[in-house]
Amino acid sequence: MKVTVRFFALYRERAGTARGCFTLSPGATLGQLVETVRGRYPDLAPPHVEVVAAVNTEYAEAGVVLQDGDEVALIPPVSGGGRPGPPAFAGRDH
Amino acid sequence: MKVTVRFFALYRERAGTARGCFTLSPGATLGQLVETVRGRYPDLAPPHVEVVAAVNTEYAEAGVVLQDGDEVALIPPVSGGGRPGPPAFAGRDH
Amino acid sequence: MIEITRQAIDPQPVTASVRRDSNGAVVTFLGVTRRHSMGKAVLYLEYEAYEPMALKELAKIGREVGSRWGLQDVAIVHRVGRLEIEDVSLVVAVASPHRREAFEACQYVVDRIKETVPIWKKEVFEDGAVWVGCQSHEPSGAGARSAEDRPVPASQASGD
Amino acid sequence: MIEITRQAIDPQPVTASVRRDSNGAVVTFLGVTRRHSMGKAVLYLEYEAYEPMALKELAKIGREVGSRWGLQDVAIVHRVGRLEIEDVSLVVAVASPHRREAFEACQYVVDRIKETVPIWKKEVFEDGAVWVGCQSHEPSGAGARSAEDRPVPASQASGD
Repeated sequence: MKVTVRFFALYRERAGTARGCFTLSPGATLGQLVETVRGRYPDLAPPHVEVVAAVNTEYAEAGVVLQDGDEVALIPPVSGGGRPGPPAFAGRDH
Repeated sequence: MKVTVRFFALYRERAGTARGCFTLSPGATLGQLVETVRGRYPDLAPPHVEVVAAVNTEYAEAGVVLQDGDEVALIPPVSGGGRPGPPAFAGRDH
Repeated sequence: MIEITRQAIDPQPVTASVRRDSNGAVVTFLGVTRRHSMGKAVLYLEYEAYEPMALKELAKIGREVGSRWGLQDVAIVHRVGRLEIEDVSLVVAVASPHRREAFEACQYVVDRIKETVPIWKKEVFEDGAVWVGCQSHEPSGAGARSAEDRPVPASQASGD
Repeated sequence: MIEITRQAIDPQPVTASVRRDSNGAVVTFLGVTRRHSMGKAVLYLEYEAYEPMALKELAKIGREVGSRWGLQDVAIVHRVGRLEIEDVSLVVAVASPHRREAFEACQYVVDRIKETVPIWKKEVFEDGAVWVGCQSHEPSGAGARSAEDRPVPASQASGD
């Protein structure tokens, strides 16, 4: 199966491209794809830095299984340290 | 000596006038003037309500000695209970 | 820019007056006349000011912002006279290099205006009118002291 | 109104979009490009967005305001592309019946945009350019982990 990978901002400049196409085995996870991408673009981020990703415009965890045709975006830091958290409050019922 | 008293908003309506002229003995205080005004306009404010006043456009305490020609404004409640307080913080030096 | 006006307020120049190339954040507050107050339909409002004193008190608030946050870029325009529903009664704009101070200082200015500035509001209803904050028609008696003539923000229905 | 645009933003219609006769308070935030960042003169900025995702994340923030404060009147417009000094990069307007909620919610929206929305900013100087928040040129070594690639708000110089 094939997925599209999109690079933005710092990652786009470091990868030297705005998008790439990757062929994966069925059942491959987002984490596996990100490792593959980092292998192809070793300068993308320092080894200890987690690369945050979105699948089809939603933030996703490394364990998510990808589907053929998915669009994966690598999200350089926007703020605050790693993956964006949930809202900083408990929702009310109204 | 003579002072002008200005009435605003609720006090203006209760007094039925926007300003009045009062003749005082030399050395009279703001507090004495306010009592005189309240005597002339008994409906101005309930007996237990303090009437806040300004002298020449500055909030003033009852003990302030008035001068001939002063403009005294009676200030109906603006907010929060009685005389406005100082800023709710300690100023910094910068 | 610190003004009291009888004309409709255009917020744009108020905001523009605090912009500078060192300010990355501009926070603007509009106080707007609401259709309902105390559960009743408001016909219109009358704002009244002791204008020379109100201008002095507004300037003091600007200086308080300077001493607390070191910010100079504060603009305040308050409208007086008759206001219709949805008219803007108050515009406060504060600019600062960083956003937190702009939010804090703008909120401080609005709170402080309602504490110290001699501007009063009368809400006019079908069946009467009331100076907001002056519950002069409440019965006297036990506990009345704290309610009767108790000061309440002048602009309670417009952005409290 | 939730938009990402390449055009100059006029704040007035953004603010106007949240006004209703039940809202007594309208708070509007402008994020503006500052002349200096990190002690150096900025020539211009480039904002880049992952636009469909950014729009979804902005809409989520609007829903968060609904669940936290019960407010529906939130407008967000973010500009992308090349911005000059003093250009407005972000406008957030929030309206509510009372002022405290409008201030709180507006500040929340701005904070949250800088946490979750995939929009990035490049500051261009005489001697180079930097994606704000990505200190990728800092030396590695002890303590570098916390600094290198450390995420920082995308709009740090415009209203952080």
